[in-house]
Amino acid sequence: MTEEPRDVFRLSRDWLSVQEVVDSVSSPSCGAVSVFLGTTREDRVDGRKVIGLEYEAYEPMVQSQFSRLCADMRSRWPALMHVCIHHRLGWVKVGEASVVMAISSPHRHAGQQAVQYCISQLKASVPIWKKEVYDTQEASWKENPE
Amino acid sequence: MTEEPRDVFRLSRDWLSVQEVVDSVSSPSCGAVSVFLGTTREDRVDGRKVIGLEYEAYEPMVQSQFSRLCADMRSRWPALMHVCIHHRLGWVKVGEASVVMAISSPHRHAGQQAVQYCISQLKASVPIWKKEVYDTQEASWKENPE
Amino acid sequence: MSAQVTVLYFAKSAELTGLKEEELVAVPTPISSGDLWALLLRKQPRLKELQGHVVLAVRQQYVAIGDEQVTLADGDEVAVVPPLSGG
Amino acid sequence: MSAQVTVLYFAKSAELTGLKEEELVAVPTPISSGDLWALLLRKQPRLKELQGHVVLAVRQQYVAIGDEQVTLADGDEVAVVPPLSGG
Repeated sequence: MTEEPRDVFRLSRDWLSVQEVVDSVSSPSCGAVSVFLGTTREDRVDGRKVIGLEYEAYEPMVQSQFSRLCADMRSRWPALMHVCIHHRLGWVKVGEASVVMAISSPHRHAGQQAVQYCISQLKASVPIWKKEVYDTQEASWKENPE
Repeated sequence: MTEEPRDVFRLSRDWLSVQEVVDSVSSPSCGAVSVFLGTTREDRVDGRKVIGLEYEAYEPMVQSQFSRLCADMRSRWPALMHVCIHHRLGWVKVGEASVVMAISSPHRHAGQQAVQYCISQLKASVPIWKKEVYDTQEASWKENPE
Repeated sequence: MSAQVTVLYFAKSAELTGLKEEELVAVPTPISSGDLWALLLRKQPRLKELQGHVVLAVRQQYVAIGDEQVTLADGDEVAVVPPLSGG
Repeated sequence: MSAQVTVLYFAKSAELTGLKEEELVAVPTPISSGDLWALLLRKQPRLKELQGHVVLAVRQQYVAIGDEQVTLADGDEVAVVPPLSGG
């Protein structure tokens, strides 16, 4: 009756459902689900208005980097149960979520710490890129600060 | 065009929708939504199986304590935009969420720290009680460790 | 001086008293929170089971049971607050 | 020894080359990642714009551009990895 921990990373061209991500980590042995959503702010850059983002990924390597990241997190927080990330690809309008992640854990501290670590590491090590697209039709590739 | 920060605490006798809580904190100026769900674990206590929880609250004081907590959080993390908590009342089956909270912030660190603080402070200071109900028809009032 | 207050019982305290609330007439004021608790215990002796594990809330402000003086007015709410277990 | 590898371009590097991928025949192996990058630059001079802001991924493992020796086999994937911006 032991539950196998699951690590799921899905790249999606559609709107992300936080309910779906949360449901996919639910576990009868867990009292806590820690969640993070990253969305696009309405922003002006040099007088141009950001209207959306265009994402691309090195898809097979996203999966292998995510597996490494999960192994790393599970060694730091052995109590983690399930990890699920849905990340957008292609065009994402301002205001929509580009990433939703959820981690279930028996108690909340491990999951909360792991979610913070997970989003930092995702930005630093998972091969995904976005360019900001402006109302002037211009666009520029972004770079994560971390 | 400045957005007014919103603090919302809702006590609900129905199933909690994480989507609804997340949507209610969405803000065009925020790139991050940090979320926490607390659920009931399947548990055995002295050989009895927990089948659910029964919640009650001092409802008007829940609102006043929540307002104090939000004022406290906003002084610690001035960047926080919206705070929303939905908490169950009455009967909650094992596996269902008893609390869902979400906080939006321009950048993720403030929101993630605030969510951790918020759930700790909620448990310590908001007048809500639960009793565990067992398959033997017995029940016992719980006490938060913090 | 005295006041008529509404006492609210929650969780274990509601179970012990069999009541959600009751009116207390002629509660002396000001009164220490310890004396107020003693007065509640005389009215509801089964509350003794909560001794040492309870606080009061007067007009929705927590008050530890002890020397702190509270001033009551007619219609004030005094809640018996067993250990919290929300979340 | 030499190998035929598939070079993948992403983000800015795909824009600069106008390509998503191309085949490179007769790449010497083993080769330092710096020499591999130099070889890519000869093939796609516009990549120079990324100089100092790029790493490679060989068989889905990041390799900084420098002295590290990589061994290539026919069919291996080599990706040009501009600064990441996921999340």
